[in-house]
Amino acid sequence: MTESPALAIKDLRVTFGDTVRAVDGVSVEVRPGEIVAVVGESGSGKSVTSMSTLGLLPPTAEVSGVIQVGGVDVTALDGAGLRAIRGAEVAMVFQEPMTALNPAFTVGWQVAEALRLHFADMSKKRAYERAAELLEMVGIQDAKRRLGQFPHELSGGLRQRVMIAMAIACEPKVLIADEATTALDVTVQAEILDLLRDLRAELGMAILVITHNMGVVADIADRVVVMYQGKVVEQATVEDLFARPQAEYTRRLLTSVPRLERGAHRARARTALREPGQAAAGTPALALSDLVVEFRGERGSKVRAVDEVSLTIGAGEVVGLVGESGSGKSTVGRTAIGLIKPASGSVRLLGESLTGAKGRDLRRLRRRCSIVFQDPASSLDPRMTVGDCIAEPLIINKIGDRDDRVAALLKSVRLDPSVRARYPHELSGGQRQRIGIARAIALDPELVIADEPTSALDVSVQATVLDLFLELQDRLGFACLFITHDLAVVGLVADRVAVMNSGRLVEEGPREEVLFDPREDYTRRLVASAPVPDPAAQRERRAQRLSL
Amino acid sequence: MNRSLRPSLRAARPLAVLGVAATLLAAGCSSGGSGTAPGDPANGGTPQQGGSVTFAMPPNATPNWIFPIATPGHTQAYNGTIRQQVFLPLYVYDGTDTSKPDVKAGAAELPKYSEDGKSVTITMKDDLTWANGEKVTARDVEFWFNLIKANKEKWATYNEGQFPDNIAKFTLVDDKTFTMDLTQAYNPDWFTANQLTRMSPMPQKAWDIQEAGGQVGDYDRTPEGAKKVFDYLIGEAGKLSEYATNPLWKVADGPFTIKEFTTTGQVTLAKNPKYTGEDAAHLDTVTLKPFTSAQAELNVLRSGGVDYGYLPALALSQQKTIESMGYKVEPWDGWAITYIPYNFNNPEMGPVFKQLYIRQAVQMSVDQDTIARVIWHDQATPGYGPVPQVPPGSYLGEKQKTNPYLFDLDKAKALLTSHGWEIQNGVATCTRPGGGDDQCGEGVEQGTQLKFQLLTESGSTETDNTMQELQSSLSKIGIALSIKSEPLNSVLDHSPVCKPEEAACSWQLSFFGTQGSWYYPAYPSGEDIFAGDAGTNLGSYSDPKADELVKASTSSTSPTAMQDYSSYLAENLPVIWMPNPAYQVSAIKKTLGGVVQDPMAGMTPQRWYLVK
Amino acid sequence: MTRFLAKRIGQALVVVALVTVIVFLLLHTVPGGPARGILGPQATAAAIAAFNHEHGFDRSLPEQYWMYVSGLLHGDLGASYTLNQSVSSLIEQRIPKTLVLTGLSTLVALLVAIPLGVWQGRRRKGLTDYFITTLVFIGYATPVFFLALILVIVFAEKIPILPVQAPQAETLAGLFADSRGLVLPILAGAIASVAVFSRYMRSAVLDNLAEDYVRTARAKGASERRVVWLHIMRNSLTPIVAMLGYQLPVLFSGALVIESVFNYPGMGLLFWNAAQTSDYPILLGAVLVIAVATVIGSLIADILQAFIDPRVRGAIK
Amino acid sequence: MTASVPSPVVAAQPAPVVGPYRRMVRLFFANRLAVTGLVLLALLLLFCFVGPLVHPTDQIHTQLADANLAPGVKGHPLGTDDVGRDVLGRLMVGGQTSLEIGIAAGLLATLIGTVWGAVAGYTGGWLDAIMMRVVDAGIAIPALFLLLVSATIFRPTVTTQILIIGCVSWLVPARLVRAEALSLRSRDFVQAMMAMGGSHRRAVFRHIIPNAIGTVVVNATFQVADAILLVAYVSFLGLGVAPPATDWGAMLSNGISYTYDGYWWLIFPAGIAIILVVSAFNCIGDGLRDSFEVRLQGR
Repeated sequence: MTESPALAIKDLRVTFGDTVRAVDGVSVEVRPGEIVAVVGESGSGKSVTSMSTLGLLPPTAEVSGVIQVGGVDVTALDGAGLRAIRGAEVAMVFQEPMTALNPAFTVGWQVAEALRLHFADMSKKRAYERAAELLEMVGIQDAKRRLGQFPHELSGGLRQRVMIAMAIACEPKVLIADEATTALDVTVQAEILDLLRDLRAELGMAILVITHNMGVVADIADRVVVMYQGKVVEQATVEDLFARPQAEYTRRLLTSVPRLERGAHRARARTALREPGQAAAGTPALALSDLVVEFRGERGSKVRAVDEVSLTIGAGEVVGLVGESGSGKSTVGRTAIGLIKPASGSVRLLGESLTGAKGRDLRRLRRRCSIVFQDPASSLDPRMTVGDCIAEPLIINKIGDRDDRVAALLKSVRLDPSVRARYPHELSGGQRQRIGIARAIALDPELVIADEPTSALDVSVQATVLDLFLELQDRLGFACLFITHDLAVVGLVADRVAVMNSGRLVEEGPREEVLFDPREDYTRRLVASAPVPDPAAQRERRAQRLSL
Repeated sequence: MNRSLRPSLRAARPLAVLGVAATLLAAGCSSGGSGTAPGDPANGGTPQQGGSVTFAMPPNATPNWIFPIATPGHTQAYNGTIRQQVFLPLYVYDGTDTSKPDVKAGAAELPKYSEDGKSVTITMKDDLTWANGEKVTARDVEFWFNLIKANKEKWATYNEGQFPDNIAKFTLVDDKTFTMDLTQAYNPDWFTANQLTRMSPMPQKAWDIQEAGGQVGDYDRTPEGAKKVFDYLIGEAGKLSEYATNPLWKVADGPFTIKEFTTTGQVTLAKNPKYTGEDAAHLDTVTLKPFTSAQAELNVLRSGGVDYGYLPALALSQQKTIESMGYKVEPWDGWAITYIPYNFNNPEMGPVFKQLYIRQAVQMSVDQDTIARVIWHDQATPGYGPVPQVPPGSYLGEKQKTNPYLFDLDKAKALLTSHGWEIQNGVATCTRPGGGDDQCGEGVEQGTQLKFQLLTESGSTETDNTMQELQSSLSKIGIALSIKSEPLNSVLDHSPVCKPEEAACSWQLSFFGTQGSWYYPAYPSGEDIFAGDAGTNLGSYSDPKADELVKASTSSTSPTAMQDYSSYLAENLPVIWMPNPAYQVSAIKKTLGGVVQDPMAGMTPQRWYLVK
Repeated sequence: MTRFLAKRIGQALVVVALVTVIVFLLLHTVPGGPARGILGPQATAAAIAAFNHEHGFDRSLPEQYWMYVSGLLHGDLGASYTLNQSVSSLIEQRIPKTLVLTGLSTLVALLVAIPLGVWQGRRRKGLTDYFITTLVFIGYATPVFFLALILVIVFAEKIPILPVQAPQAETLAGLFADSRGLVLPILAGAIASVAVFSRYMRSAVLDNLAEDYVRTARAKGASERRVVWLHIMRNSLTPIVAMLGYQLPVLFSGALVIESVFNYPGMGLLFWNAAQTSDYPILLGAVLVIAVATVIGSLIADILQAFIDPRVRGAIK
Repeated sequence: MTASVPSPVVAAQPAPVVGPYRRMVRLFFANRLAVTGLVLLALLLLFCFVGPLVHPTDQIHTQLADANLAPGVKGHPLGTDDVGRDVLGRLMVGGQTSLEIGIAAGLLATLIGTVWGAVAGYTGGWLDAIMMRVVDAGIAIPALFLLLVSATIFRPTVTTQILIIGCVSWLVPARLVRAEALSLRSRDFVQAMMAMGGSHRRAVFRHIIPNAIGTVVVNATFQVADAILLVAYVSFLGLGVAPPATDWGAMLSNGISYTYDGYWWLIFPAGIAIILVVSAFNCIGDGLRDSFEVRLQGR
């Protein structure tokens, strides 16, 4: 590995305006055939670094330092010079494949454009032929037909493959994958990571992977660069990093990542912990039977989002509901609390029927339940102060003594009571989610629906919020339907786990059984696809998965 | 033909917004356009036979009827103009002399009234024939009369008690002569001008059929038959696109026939080769051209596209330019008066309006001369009474000839103060009620304030400004006038003849005279507007002497009846007399001769001719 | 697609039905009804009663409405009270001319506004953006009749290169034969529209500039010009097209004013004259035709959108 | 078990307390165009409502002797109109009418539209369908037709003009607010509130309307601008307020009649006033929209 680096970033500094230093003295090198991961949480400057390599930062950014691509300094290039580099020497794959593709043009057109921009003499016909080859190369079957399709007609995984096909169209020396798998389901993510690995082998490209996911890092990277607040805090080979993290931040990061391991379950201090599965003792907090939810789909046809799901949650029990996007898990959660009307089947909340309840009865029943949403930014009314948000359930249910209650609630989610006068947008994501939790427990509920409550958070934040949530659950003893796509998180919190796939409940059982000894193929594949933050273990799992 | 109130807004302001290039050059010219006496505009030269002339019709006057009996909705002025060139009426007035008909243009000799004024005998002219060769006979008039009698409800110009109700008996004397017995004595001038002009012989031998392709018969002589014939003819008359082709309408007796009648309203009259009378047309064709707006007409006028057009009010300053292009600009005065009726039955102000001194004070506050000069750009004539002021004629009473109530605010104010009104907060308030000479007058209560409400027609700058001027000068004598403007139709709807107890009687003053309030037939008597029981006596003006004079003007044979009536009403002020706007300001090519601008808005295009 | 069309046509019929009800009710609240306007002020009470009877105005409102609607269902828009013609033939004569006027001025407006909006969106907050924005706002704020006056003063008077009057020809061929006369009316109509369209376009471009696909295109090495005029433009057209469908009644209102100023014998003048003479059947017919045109216009706009934006196409397939 | 770093009580960061509204104000004032608009509007308001105190004129009585005087003659800075009233003073009085009608009608339209749109969007289902078809129908009828007919039914006074224009132009805000309500209704914070047992009323008034306020306020300014223009058109069609009251539109269309007499002072002051005030409102609306970060819809 003594060749000159395909991409060399030296002492990169990027500032926005006068004050904000997004990237502060970053140096990274990627050699041909090497996969380097830049890992960090939001605000670490990892994406700014990747964008600056192609000169894609907005004009307000001031860049200093050197970015060499094949020996050429990108920062010194003018518009035409930059364009010659973009796509041809360095290509990028972005996070959200839906919005990253132009909705108005066919896939073929967009791939062909990437070619024709750099091969001026390539005929249109030839470009399309080459586009088809590229699509085949990235594992898209029936490539000829796909050429004529529009991005919205493809699934997320296919779109990301198209993005990759577009990126490798001109056989660039460097491929930058900026959170390229973040928006994808784990099974798809695994496939895309495989594809990247294959491409590296085939084309000998240098690949820079930008990610926040330690599992992905463990899965794909040769070397890892850890960034924190615009600085590189540690650089090491992937094995060294996971085995012997040097920097304090790296260590903290690694401990924060939930792991899907036997025994990685919380210690429950609860006295009356029931045996898993023994929900029948006492009234169940939630009982769904043969629940069917339908939405009106295209052409007026009905689409079953939830298909005959039956699930029971005992009092004080935490049931994890896992599934990939579109599996119907969130719909189950919302139906459980009466936000969506089921087409058939019944919902019994705390022993009473929700399906038939109306008006006052419904409200009385709802008072005993609450819900925590995924995105704290959108689940808090931006026009209300934090205090008002938390007080809202108290106001709705006409409970007095609000000031004290709000202060107490804030304390119980470990926030300073003075936060109450702030508006949600002034708080960090983790703080906002704490507010969401405070609101959910304001009425001392018997059942909490937690719909991906930590998915939008950085890992270190996620860890603290999960801790908080579990502590509160322990203390208050509410039953909980914990909806998530993250198996490791489920492993951490749930007593029992239910797995959903395309509207159906695939498997349900005690945590240990479902996660470590799944009966169903689907569950097995799901578990196998989740990358674990341990390079050695992940290599093993990968081999296992590919043999599945 | 309906020559009374012209319902259409001729030049609705918004459509007449823009002038034409180069007119700023003309901005310095005097805007005076009146005063040129109607007459022969051809400056010498030799009259030619033949040729074509184009006449511009005002906007919204699209002709849509030629049948001699007009049904409601078909009374536009130009329908009558066209019709009387094709189917000659009994009598036509041409405006040169409002006291007698223009026999040459009609179908009959002058009528002969019995001594007692209760019957009239009419002889048809000898030389007239229909296009099918048949003579025009008294039977043709009877045919018309029978149809009218049986279908009078469908006749647009029917007024209860008037024609044909006032005909007791219609008798054919011989082929050419008939006699009508009247239900009472009438003033012959009135009867000829206002009733006989409506009669029009129709070719009985061609039109007396009950259905398409039917046989000609005497069906009109039974009421049922007359109804059938009428319905059939009206049905045919509704087919506007067939006017030039339908064989029925080919049977004409006038100097012209219809050559073209388009759905957009363009009408071309062609000289009738089969006309046998003494008033044959000089021109080959006359085209009446419709316009969507006055501005459009002006543009075409400027390009020389019409021989006989008009200047919109707002383009009066372009007179010089137009004249330099070979036109003669002449105002076409209407045989009309313009006024604001007082609602004497208004429960609040009625008693006030009934006081003559109040009406005098109001009339003295109307600065007619300045309004006519500044606001109407000299295209309106001050009016002082019930008879049209111009052209002056034998009907104008002495008192009406000159303004009996000159503009004088001090005198007006003195009239009020001397009758016990005091100005409090700018409004005159009655402090001395009672019927005495120095008191407010009978029915006016203590504390009554002179606050009048005026409904006025919207859509005209001139009217708006006139009303503002009125408001302004009335305020100076202590009368607060509040103005509400509405579209013409609403104004008329909101100011009906009413009884004090009716809700509809809340109106006090009403103006609808942007185009002149009332267009008279040739004989300008007031039985329709100023008689106590008249249908259009909107304000319920009631004065025994006036009633007597009105009655005399229609039923006595005294030659001074009209003058007496004119003088009395000029002084008694049944309404506020206002300046009367010209019918239009015409622009006539200097090469066009024989034009008479009939104040009654009629036309005699058969007498027009081109000069070299 | 057929399902989508069926649904949209169903909605459209409801809208048209509502329009007839609204317009019908409105016209029948006008005091006095049309009799006074048609028959003139001198008409007697008996004549008015006869007119009202003949045209059914003495019947109950629902009955009258039913008469009108059943006529409509037979394709009969009624006959004008004053023009002795069927309303449909009148509208048939006038509507092509108005379509030419509004169509051409919209076309001109789009041709100017789209590049202008794109250009402004790119140079947002620049001096030129402020300058053009100011001009656009002034264009929007100027009442059309005032604008027309200024155009006439400038182009027909100070620099006499154009006629002030629109062509008066009866036929479309005649209209185009005198095409110089069309310039000012079209210009007057276009200026106001340019203001609206270019603002839309500017907003859409601003929205799209922030989209991820723009970054992708740049990362591919596409030039800024290509990014803006190809990628962004294509996506920004969707809102314009969507708006065009609903712009029809606005355009018609504009046409009314422009037609009266330039004496253009189109629907606007027909409508205005009918309003002056209380010719209800024409008013009803004209409004109905415009409503139907609007509804069809928005339907076409939807379909056009599908051509521009494949996502919409997917949704209505 | 995660051995995560024990998290201390998170102290409130010492950031200035800035509500969403105050942030908007700040953004608004950073927008040059918006500030220009605001200043312009303030000046116009001052001119119309305070001006008459500085330059008192007789707008009640006509002075036919002094009709159509050129600017500067007999102490009339902008000359006199066709019945002899001072044009400068008339501009102030007319501006009062224009502004009063424009602002009140714009607000009325916004109010009706907001309520209609919020109810339709929040309720959804068949009620929404019906309500929106009514809006579609309203949009399909040219506003000028509605104005023409309304003006014959109601006598044009300031009040009726406000009502008529308000009732004619609420359709656009109704559509905008409905779209907003439709998306807000499914937002998590509304869902959360519903899940807590909150009422529909609370959803609409505490959450949906406050969050749609950006759209509403931005649209209101455009509505006012459009209403002022509409007043001008109504006056142009001869259906404006009755004289001697006037508005800028009436002054303008009246003045245009005198173009060829060279009485420019009857045309341009009123015309420019309309352009200024409408532009001012549009500038303000544009600035507000930027600061509300409302997705740039409409215009």
